[in-house]
Amino acid sequence: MTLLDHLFIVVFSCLIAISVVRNLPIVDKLAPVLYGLILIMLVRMASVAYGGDAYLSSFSLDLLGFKMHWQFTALSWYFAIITLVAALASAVFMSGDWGRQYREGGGNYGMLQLALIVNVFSMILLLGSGDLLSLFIGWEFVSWASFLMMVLSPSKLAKKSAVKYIVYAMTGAMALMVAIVMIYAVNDSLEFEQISIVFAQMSGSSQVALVLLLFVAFAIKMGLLPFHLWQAVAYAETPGPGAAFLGAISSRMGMFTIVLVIVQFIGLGGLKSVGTSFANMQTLLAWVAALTTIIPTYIALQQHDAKRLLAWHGVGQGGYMLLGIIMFDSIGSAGGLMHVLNHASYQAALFMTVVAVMYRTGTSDLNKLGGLVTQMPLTFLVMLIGIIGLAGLPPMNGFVSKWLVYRSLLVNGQPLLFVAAVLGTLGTILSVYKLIHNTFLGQLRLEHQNVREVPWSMLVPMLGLSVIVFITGFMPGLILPWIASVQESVGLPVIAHHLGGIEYAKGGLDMIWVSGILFYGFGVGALIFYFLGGKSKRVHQYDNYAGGHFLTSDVRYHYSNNFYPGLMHLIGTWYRGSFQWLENSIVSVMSFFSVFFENIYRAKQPVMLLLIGVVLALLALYRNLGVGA
Amino acid sequence: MNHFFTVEGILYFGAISLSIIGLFGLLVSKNLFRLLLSLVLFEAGANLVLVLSGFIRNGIAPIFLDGNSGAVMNDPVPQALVLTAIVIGVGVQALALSLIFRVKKHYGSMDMRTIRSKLEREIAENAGVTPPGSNEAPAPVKLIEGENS
Amino acid sequence: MNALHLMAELIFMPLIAFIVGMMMVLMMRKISARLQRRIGPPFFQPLYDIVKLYGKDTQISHGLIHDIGIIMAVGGYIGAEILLPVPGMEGIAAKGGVITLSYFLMIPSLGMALGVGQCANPNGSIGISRALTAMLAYDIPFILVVFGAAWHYQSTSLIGMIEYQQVHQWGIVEMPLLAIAGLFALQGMLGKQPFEIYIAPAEIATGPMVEMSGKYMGGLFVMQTFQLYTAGVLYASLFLGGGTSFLTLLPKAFLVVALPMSIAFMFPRYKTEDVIRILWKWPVMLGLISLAFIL
Amino acid sequence: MNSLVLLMVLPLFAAFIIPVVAKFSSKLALFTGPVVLCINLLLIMSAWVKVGSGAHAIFLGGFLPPVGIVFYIDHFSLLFSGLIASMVLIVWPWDAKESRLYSLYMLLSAASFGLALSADLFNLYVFYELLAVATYGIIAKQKNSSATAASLRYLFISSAGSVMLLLGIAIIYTLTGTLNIAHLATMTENLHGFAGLSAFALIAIGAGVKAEMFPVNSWVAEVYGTIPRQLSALLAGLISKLAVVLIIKMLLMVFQVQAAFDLLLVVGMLGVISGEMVAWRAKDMIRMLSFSSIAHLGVLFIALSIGGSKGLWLAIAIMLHHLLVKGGLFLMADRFSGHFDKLKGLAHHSPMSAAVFLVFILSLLGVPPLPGFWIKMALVMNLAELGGGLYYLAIGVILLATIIETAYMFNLVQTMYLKADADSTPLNKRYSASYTFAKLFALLLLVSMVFVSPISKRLKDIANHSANPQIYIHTVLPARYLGEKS
Repeated sequence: MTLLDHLFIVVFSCLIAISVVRNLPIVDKLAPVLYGLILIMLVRMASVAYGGDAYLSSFSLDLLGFKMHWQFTALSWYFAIITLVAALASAVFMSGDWGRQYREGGGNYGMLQLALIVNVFSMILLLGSGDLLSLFIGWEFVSWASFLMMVLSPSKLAKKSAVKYIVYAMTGAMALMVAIVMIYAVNDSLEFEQISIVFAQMSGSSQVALVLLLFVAFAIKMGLLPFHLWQAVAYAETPGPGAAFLGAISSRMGMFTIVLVIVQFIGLGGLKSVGTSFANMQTLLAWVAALTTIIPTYIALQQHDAKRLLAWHGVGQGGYMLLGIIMFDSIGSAGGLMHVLNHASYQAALFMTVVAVMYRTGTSDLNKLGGLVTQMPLTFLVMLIGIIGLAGLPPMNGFVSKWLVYRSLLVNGQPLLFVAAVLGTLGTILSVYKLIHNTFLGQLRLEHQNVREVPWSMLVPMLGLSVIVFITGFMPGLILPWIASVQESVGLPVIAHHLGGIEYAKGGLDMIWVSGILFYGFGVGALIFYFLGGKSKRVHQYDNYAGGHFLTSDVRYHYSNNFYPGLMHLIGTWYRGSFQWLENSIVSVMSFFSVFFENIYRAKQPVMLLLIGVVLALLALYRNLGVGA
Repeated sequence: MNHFFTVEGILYFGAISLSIIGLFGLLVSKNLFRLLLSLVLFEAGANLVLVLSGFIRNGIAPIFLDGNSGAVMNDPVPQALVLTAIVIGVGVQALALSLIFRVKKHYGSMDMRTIRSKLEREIAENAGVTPPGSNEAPAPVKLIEGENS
Repeated sequence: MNALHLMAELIFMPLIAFIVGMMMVLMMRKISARLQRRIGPPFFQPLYDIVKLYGKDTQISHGLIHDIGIIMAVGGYIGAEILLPVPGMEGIAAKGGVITLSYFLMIPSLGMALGVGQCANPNGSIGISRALTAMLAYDIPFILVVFGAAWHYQSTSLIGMIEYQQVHQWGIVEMPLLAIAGLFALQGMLGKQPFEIYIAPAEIATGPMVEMSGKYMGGLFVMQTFQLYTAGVLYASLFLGGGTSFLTLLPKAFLVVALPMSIAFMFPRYKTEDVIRILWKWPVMLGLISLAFIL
Repeated sequence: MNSLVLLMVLPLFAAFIIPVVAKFSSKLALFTGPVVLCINLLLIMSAWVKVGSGAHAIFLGGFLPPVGIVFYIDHFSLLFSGLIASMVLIVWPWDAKESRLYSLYMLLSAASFGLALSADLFNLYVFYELLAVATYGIIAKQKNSSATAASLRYLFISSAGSVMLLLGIAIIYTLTGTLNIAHLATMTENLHGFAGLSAFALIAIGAGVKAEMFPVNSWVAEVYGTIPRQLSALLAGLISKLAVVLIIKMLLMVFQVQAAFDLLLVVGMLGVISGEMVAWRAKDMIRMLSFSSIAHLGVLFIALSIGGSKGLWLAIAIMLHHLLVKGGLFLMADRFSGHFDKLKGLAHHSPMSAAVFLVFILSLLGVPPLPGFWIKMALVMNLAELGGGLYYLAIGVILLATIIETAYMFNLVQTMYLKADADSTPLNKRYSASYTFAKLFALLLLVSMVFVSPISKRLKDIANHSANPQIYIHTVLPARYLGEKS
């Protein structure tokens, strides 16, 4: 029995425990404890994240001649710890008051708890996979687990989008299966090492097919272009903390497999050997990543539902991760990997703030909110920290990972990708400002006058996550050893790091200094503001310039709808729904064939076919006789 | 092309033509009874092919076997088989005929197309859906509302 | 770097920036006055303005975020000034780099946006929406310029870039097209005509400034001094070889700031979409052509 | 061992006496059938033990092979006999008042047993026809007139298929002069020409009518749409498989050639794609299940095209799985059918039935760790090992079909989990015995999930044994024939 076995046993027991008690009141207290327990199990395995050996499981299965085993590398551990922290935060968040409200609203709370632990279980199973078959099984588990989470919402739209998701996910799984089959067919083995061995033996076109299949499979999970359509709506419609959890980590399983399979076993050499020198696979993937940062971000900018806005950003941020890792150098890949953790932390926090706002006001429509900062200051603080992280501004952690990605693009001389990444960041800034402005700033609505701050059971995880967002931004060196171990374990160049950031010959980064300077600046700014000048007077929100009018509470004096009209006027015409069109046209083609076959079944063609068959057969008999005679 | 004009050749040709005529009848007929007749023709052709497979020119009937006549006898097995097949065939045809009567009584028509469309409508009504092939819109292509990408 | 040096940098870099920035404001106002055939304000007018605003009796606050927004706007720039190396004071600046600096420059915008948002005045919000859109517009050429420069000098540190230019030629000589693209971006960054739709006084009542009075407005004035200083010194460091002393650096910086002001009055005010269109077309094109030469 | 003839004789006998018995006691007539089937089950079990890993042949009518009638008994045929007995028991028409229906069911089981056991091509034909007649009868016995029409249309296409089967048999006889499968297996060289292969094609397509093979399956939707669900379960679950058994016997013993495999592969692929495509547009449960059933029979043909014992074990696995799943789904449809929209709120009315439904379709889609996944995995891996463009195409088709299937199946599932509205009537019966059996099927499926390894090993053993023509020849043919050959 190794530590990994213990982990599996503990996770599985937690799954059983929660599924047993899920409808009892005790689940509220038990679930966070259990996630804490799993977290402790992971911490016991922490040596793997500091350069220790990978843990192997002593379980193995031999089914139908396929061998399966499990292992935990630095990469698995890194993703697992993010998963568990997100799960713990979501569990704490949903226990208590939020859960009560959810139950009263007709939600199936026990099922939500169950869905969460099922997700955690399947993710641990996937992360621990030791060969292609266990990877595939874990992969399917994760897909179905997120589906379970998504369908919980009673809304029709949620169910529709969940079905859409599962069709996409199944497409990905099938692509993965074909890829596995291609690998298996060569040497009758499903070990990971076979990927590189088989890849080297393959012909050029098979290599292209293999890489594309693998990429399609993983890209669908991660919501990369052009497979991004399912994700945002599906996540946005998932019940509160579930959305936070899924948005934080679920689609990053695609990132995990990309690192595990494409980066580790096909590698830069493999990607570059496919295609011409001008446009090889690396270029293709990098551009997919770049477009993924841009297009979903600008779709997010159009949304007027807070959850959907965030979910679209989740899609967009996936592009940065891929963009970083696909550079294959020490800083780029570190940035890509680190962005997984960073994104998980602020995305979960942001989703939770939106859910908290919904908890109090009942809506996440950005056109129906405003001015809540006076009522919910702590939630506002969390959202502020979160959006600074999401936009990638110092001193939050999003800045560090994005800085690493930019730096890598600079070093590798990729100006267009660099501009694309910046374009994504700028779009994000615009969009998150709209989010916080329409929710917390501006005029407070009359019906929200009595809204209070959310209870502590919801505030604690939010605040905890924002502390992570800040601390890992202030001292990225806490995370960087893990990243370095991951890089070492998948064979990438290892990043040189210290507590404040990275060392790099042509300009490094030291976040302690950067944050220090920034806070010094703020300090001086505050000094100037508070100690110079007269004392300010707080006025009512209606005491406002209105071109000579008096404002009353029935006047909506808040600018929220169509927030960026100039920009939309220009780029609005670019939102042609091309991908939606693509998806629909696939459906139309399917319909066409479907009708075609339907008519075949209705018509007499079968008899016609029979006639042809019989004529041929009898002629054959006749000729045969002739030959014999 | 000599062998086509042997006795077997001509017999085979006839049997095969009969089958093909029968099958062709199945294809083009609309009337239930004609369909049944086509089926009979088809089957007759097949039976002929089967019985021909044991046929030997100048062979004697298998019943007059006396061991030293030196004559070649026709193979008895196909004949037995064909007998069975004919019996089965007649049974099926009788059943078909009775079904035809009942269908005629119910639908008031002997036309296969009419019956098919009526049948389809009945099935669809039973299931509570619109029948296939009607002029309804193709499969629902509903976008998720508010999506634009 | 000893503690004394550190203290000196922390105190003097923003202070210098403030003083130089005020002089730039003065210069700017003088230029515009001269172009309009006026005499222009006296030497200390920028300082008087700030002192007056801070000293006012009526200081209207719309809430804590309103205050914090101003603090962030000013504080962000103060941080940025420290990261911007000037002769003799480049110890801390070495800790950052040009990417960090360009990110620092976004913080004041965000801070101001937060403060304005809290004011609950749609004019202000509209102004912010336009300002952020404009930021989106000018940052693309700006980032191309930064990339080109960093690639050309093989360094993301401004200090390294200046050293390179001291040894070799000025950036503007080696990369003239990129330098022109940079000027475009500068015009947008400073919010000068034709890119000043976001304050449009007659239409949206000066936009972001609509609810600002007293020291809030004063904060924005301080911010403006920093902004001019940053733009000037940054451009000078990127393309004009920086300077080994203030004597060589400051004239370049003043020149850089004077240029947009002098041409500003030749243009009308562009609509937001036109701002994007022009900034994404010409400077980006120039930048890309230039990059093609550099890479 | 020879008592196994009773398998066929007893139901046949029962079929004739039931109308007589019914004159005296309708209760007794009702119970005759199940009793006979139970006896058969016992016989099968004892034979299963006795046969062990060997095989046994029963010669009837006093003639020795290759002339006489032969029953060939091994685990493969016993497995199917057992399935026939249990399946007919499950769908036995308890609530029908008509004794002639019992006779027809008995006739159907007699024919099915004969089909499973016969080792003689002509007997197979006879039993096939008998089965067909029994089926037409049962369908036409339904009280609605659309069933009669559907039955008539089915009759035309099925009889045409039977005639093709007969033609194929005639060609084979012309070429070889024998119809005993074991004997045919010794003279395969005569049959591997173009004429022999076209005979195989005729047989495959002729039997394919019942096996829902692609071009000749237009009856499926009409018949399943008009008959009771239990009967659909029987037809889709079992009868279709028996027709496949006929094809398997010919394929594995006589026609182990690439052309035959290719034929099955192509019709299989067409069946899969056309079935799924049409099912995708279906808006009611029965139509969806019918076409999905066509598609899965297509998968079965693809598996058969692998050939040899590998193909056979996969085919058996697919058949068993499909029997459980599609049978179970049709049985469930007894309680809820009709337009999908009516199923809204089903999951709230009866969470259990929604869950059982989910288990079935998840296994159908091949979601790990359900058995369907392992079957799909093994199938795809075996296809890939064969290599070649057509086999890769088949992999693509199977996986594409899975995606389409996910789309429509889960469209239905999400409807079930929606809130009920005014015109939704999710359950049309409060209780139904078939539903109990469906739950049993689901349970079996879950249990087999745990025992994937031993079950697959067992199936492989059976397949290894049954796919070997030498064992077949040696068991059936008397020594002198073998002596002559060698």
